[in-house]
Amino acid sequence: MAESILGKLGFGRASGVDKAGWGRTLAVAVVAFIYFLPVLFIIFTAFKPQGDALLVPPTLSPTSLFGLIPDHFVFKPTLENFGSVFSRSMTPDGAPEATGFDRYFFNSIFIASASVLLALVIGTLAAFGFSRYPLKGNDTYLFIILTTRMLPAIVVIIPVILMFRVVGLSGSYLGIIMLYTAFNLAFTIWMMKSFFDELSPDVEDAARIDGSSGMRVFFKICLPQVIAGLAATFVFGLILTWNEFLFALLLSGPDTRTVPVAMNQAVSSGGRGTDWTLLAAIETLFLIPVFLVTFFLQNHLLRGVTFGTVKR
Amino acid sequence: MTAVSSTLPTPRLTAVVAHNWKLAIAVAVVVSAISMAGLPAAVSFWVVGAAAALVAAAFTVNAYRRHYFGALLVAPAIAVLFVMNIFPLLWSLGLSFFAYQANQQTIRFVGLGNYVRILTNDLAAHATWGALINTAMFVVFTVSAQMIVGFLLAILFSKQFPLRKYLLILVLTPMMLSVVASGVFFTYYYDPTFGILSYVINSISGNQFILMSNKVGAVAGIVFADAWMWSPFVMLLVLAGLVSVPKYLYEAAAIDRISSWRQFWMITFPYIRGLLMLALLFRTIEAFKLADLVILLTKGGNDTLTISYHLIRIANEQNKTSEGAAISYLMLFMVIVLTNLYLYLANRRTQGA
Amino acid sequence: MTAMTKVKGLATAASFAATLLVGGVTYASAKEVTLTMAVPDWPPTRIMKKFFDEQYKPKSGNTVKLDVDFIPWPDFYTRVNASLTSGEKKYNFIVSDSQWLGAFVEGGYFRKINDLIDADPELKATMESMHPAVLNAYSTYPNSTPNYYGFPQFPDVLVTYGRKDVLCNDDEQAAFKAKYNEKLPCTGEEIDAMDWNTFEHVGEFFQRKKGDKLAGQVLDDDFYGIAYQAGKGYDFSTSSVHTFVWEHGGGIWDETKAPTGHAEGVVNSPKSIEGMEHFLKLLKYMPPVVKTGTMDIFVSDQLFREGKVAMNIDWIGLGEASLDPKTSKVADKLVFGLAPGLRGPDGKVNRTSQIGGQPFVLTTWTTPEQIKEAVGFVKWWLSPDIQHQFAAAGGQSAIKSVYSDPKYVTYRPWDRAWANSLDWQKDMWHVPQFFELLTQQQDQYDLAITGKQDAKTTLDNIAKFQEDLLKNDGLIQ
Amino acid sequence: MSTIELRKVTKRFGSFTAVKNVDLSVAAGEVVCLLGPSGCGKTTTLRVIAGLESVTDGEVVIAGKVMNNLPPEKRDIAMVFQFYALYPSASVGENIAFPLYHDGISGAERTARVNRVAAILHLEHVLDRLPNQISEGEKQRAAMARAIVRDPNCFLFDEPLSRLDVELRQSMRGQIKEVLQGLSKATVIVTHDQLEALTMADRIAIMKDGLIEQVGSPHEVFAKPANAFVASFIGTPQMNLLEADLKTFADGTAEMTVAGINLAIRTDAAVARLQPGKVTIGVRPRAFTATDTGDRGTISARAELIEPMGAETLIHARTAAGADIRVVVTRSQRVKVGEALNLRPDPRQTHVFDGAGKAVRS
Repeated sequence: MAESILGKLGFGRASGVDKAGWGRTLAVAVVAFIYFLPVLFIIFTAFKPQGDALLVPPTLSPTSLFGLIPDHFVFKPTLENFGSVFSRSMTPDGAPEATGFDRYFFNSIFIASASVLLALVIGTLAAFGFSRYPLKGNDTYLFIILTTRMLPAIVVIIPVILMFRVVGLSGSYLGIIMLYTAFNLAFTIWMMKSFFDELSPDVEDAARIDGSSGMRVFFKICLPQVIAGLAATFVFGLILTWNEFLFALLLSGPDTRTVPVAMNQAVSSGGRGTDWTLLAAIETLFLIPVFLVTFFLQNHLLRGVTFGTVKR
Repeated sequence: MTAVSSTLPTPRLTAVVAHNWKLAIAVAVVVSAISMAGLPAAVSFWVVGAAAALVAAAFTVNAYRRHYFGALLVAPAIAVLFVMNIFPLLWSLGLSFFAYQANQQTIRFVGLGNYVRILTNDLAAHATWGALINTAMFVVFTVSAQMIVGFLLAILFSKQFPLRKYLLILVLTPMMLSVVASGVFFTYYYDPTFGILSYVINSISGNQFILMSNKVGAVAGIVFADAWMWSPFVMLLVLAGLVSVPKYLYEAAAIDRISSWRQFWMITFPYIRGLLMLALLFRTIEAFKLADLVILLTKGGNDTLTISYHLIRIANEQNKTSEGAAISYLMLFMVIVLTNLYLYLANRRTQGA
Repeated sequence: MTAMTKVKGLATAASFAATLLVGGVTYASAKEVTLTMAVPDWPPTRIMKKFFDEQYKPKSGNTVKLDVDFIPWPDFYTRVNASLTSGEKKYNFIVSDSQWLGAFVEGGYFRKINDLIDADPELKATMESMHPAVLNAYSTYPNSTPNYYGFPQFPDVLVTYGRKDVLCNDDEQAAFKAKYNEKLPCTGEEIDAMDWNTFEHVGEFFQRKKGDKLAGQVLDDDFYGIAYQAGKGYDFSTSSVHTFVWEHGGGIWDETKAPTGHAEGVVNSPKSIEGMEHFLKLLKYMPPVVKTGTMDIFVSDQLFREGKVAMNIDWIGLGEASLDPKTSKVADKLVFGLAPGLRGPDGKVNRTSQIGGQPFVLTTWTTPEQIKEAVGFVKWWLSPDIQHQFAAAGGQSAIKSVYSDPKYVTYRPWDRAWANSLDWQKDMWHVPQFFELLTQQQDQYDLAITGKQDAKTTLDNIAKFQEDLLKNDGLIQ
Repeated sequence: MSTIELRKVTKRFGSFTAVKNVDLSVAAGEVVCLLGPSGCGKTTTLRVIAGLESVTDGEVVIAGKVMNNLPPEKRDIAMVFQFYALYPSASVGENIAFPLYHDGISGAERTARVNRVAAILHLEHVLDRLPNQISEGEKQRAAMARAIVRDPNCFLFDEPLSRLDVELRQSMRGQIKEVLQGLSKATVIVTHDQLEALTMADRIAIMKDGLIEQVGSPHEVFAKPANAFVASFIGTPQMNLLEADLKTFADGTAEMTVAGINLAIRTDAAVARLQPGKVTIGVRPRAFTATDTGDRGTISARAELIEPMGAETLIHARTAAGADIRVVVTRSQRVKVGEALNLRPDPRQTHVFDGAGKAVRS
């Protein structure tokens, strides 16, 4: 009995090409929905009127679903909070003023994508180097690179701030982008190296014999084969960079501040603790770009990860 | 692998040529040591930086003259890592041997004094050890919870079924949330007056339920939130492993009438082991750094202070910079031991089986 | 395209890129002076910036610019600390909690202003016009010495927030009278006269379960009588425990008595233990969140605004949200009074309280030109007219002529408690070891608050730690 | 009684029909090869038998029981996969032992059986190694050992030799045949290699586009192909298929135009049933005799390409009308490029296929 349940779950036979029907969809939908609930609650909170955020019992749904849900669990959805993200009154009885969040969103998108792409470029070159021209003690170097991810950011922050000040990078885009690039490099190099390791060397050798230069081999032969890996690395890097907080707090200036830092505006909102609906609205908006990127690169994501690590 | 067609002779250590990186290192080490010991931090910083640049330049010239294309490919990455990561890390490593507070202008060499202090001093050691034990506990609980939940989720998604793509993205969403927002919302979920959890349990039991009022509850609350956020990461890696298993192996197993349990250990597990290891490695490293959720949910109350939070207090709030550096190198040492242990076990299994 | 235009194009593109990357480069004309200021992001600082832009800047002939970096409260210290200690030298003015003075003065970041005061009679007059408790707390390091550093930005005290609809209900009044043989405080004056016993009775009296009646209405959720900060974060239990310890005649380590003053025997004196036990006794009447050790000033404020408690003791600085119907379910039911005190055997109420609020300070790298403008700005800011406007917009003023003006109490409902409260405000340590002292003390208080150890053990542990630490650092002989 | 029986089995994947109305029976002890070009549905047929694919229509009967809805594990069959499907983390010995766990066989018995089949297939020295540490041939034998270690209803082989090199393939063919003979089980082998099928099978089922074109002994399918497809598929070099225009038939001789030449060829008497019109003439390359002089019974062509194949020589010749003809002659017959040839088909080996490609045979 237990075994047949295990079997049905796919415990033994778990192949991606295996087909299952709508029954499976239903079962997984229940689990996925429960898993998603805390996020859904945040998204719903973004649509609640400000005073409804802390009602007891909590309001759980924007609609009564034709009377299915009792009235005291239903809230009246509003878009007001999304407006407040960008413009609201900052002083008692004051007129609404711009909060700067348009800038913060732009900063987040610009900084995250620029640094992840830069890390991808530099890291892919390095990964190719590590993979094709292994040095003596290659593994040691790679491990040292990994250790840069192991220390809490707080340790390096003072020298970095000092460095930025003298070079004039504090509060600039370039500084924070370079820092994030370094922050992403370890992961990028580890991922991309494993992809290059998996490539069959035959084609490259053939291309070399045909007289292609190293650059040509890299761009025309190797790179196209690791597109999925690049996509997977991009998504992982994006997710990790998107929500980075400490470096952003300490190294960005008022003009280059990112959303995770500015988000605390809503956590301690104008001297009155958490503005729940505002925080939810910011988070909901902030979720959209990375959600879309992940969704559209989803297929690459699975393929990329697999490709990189099969046979390891 | 590479045919190095170079006849450039290795220079003697003392030869002053641009590609003599050994000399560059020697000069850099001596100059850095002297400047760190003798000059104020703000000045020695630049001396050390210049020394590092000298070494990097020597390496590059050396690589170029010898046609080490590998080295040239790797150079930009190493340069960025060096400036932004390794150099600051070395700087704080150096600091950990000095008595230095960031908000004061004095600096004094104390050797291993900081390490001795954080491990044995009456005022400091108690917190360090307590935090280390708590961190070990969180590493065990959060990582195992993530591995188990992530694994089970991956099993659920391992087959093709209608709408799979849409359901998968739902499960992936938690790891895209910012820790601030999700942490703050978890304080709400757990709140005894306003929160959903207490509301549901109160309605059923009739008594006031307060999750975070004792250590068990507080740890459970933190572990749950962390595992919820990061299990999708494990799931993604495991899922990738699962879909890479050749289908014919399962067909053979069906024909050989092998039980599901045995199929898992014989077929599935070997294919996902590498990815599980990778997930384990990355999650363990992150679990060691667990601080933000603790700060948001308990402020370290109910004996949930982690080493990373302790470090933030020491290095940031109290500005005991060099003591903080010592703590972080203690952490680094432990993470390195642990990850090497993982890698060792993983490799031993592969070779021994 | 000729080669030359190509080069030009490239150069333009490059400089554009550089501007984009390096960000906010400002080209200031020679006469212009920019004062850069790090402030927490909340109404008092927003108002300050607004007033500056509307009034001071035009007055100065648009040559003085105030560049304000609004930093969200939760990260304010982290950001400021990192900026200062890294030598970034970015800010001229910094809003600072008074307790941070020691650490940053010793580090050479905050500028002593005695020379400025001496050189400028007007400024001297301004400083003298301030309430001495505020001046002492916000400006002096070492504490209570004539070494001045800061100017008040937003001074703050603890007051009692009350719900009229509950407190003044006839049924509740009668029941309370019957039970405790005293009047349930209802008006501001009655709350002013309230002592901790009455406050405790209010807590006990209003503990209601879901389904019970409150002021004639059936409750749909549990209700509690009192709320008061008792959280582990920052100073969210120190502020309340210190108040009780002082009122009971106990003490904290007194830096003004260094190096002969001790922590051992003072911090854990019987009187101090008595005070702490008194505070712990109140906790059982507070909402359940207090048992998690996270009842900070924001949580108790939120409970009050959501209508879950009858009384809350909190900073004035959090008051605006209670007044705003959008964020408060009790906006039209508010009553404010002094924070309670301890009634002595003589019937007089003894009050001593931890002061709140923040000064703003000048940094040492501020240039003489900037200092000139900065002094002008401070004088303008602390001038009675601006301080009146500030109070009217929701701020507080520590300038005697302002808060003693009869107009003052009309600005906000809590202003009636302001002037009196100033007299019994005290501050804790200004020494550089502030965060070490605070963190350990908060950890220990938390253990007591969540019921894991008694008051005596707690204060013994704190005393021992402080004695050891301060001896080590030479502050205790 | 046959062990495996397919009754009107059809398998569709969406709108694509992989197997159409297939009838096939395999008796105990009989080896049947499913032979056909790639994509012909032979592997699908095998997987349908194994239960790895469900049938859309028809019945799969194994050992007298309808198995349509039973999963593979309940069918009691053994299968050797194209990629061997050895469990990568288990040693060869463990791999071979796996099918035995289900039956609750004792450990000692398991070891004994594994050793026995290992001896049969010469695997004794690799039992402790992992699959990726042994050679291709050993993998193949290990996969086979795993199949024969127990006593199933039948054996199924999916392209068992396709991953081996030529020499190994030859020796394995023999070994498999030998092992199978000793087992006397119903066996189905899927292959695209006719030599494999011809050497190992008792009967061959030739498939194309999901249909079985012909089932018969190796001799039958070679000597009496049921249609033009089978005729061209079996035999190397490929049979010559020449478009012809049948005019008359009398006395066992057909008058026809082949490649623009009027011929009178002796053919099967059944040709009499045909109406004059388009037919296809099939002549195997070895069924021509080259004569010095042409007559109405010979096809004249010019040698274009000569491929010596050792004992014989393959000649590609072209008729005046442009038709290609392959001829195999013995080594002793020297032919030069450009030389004119008169080719006389052997009447007993001349196949006539009607307009639909069906063999016309009495």
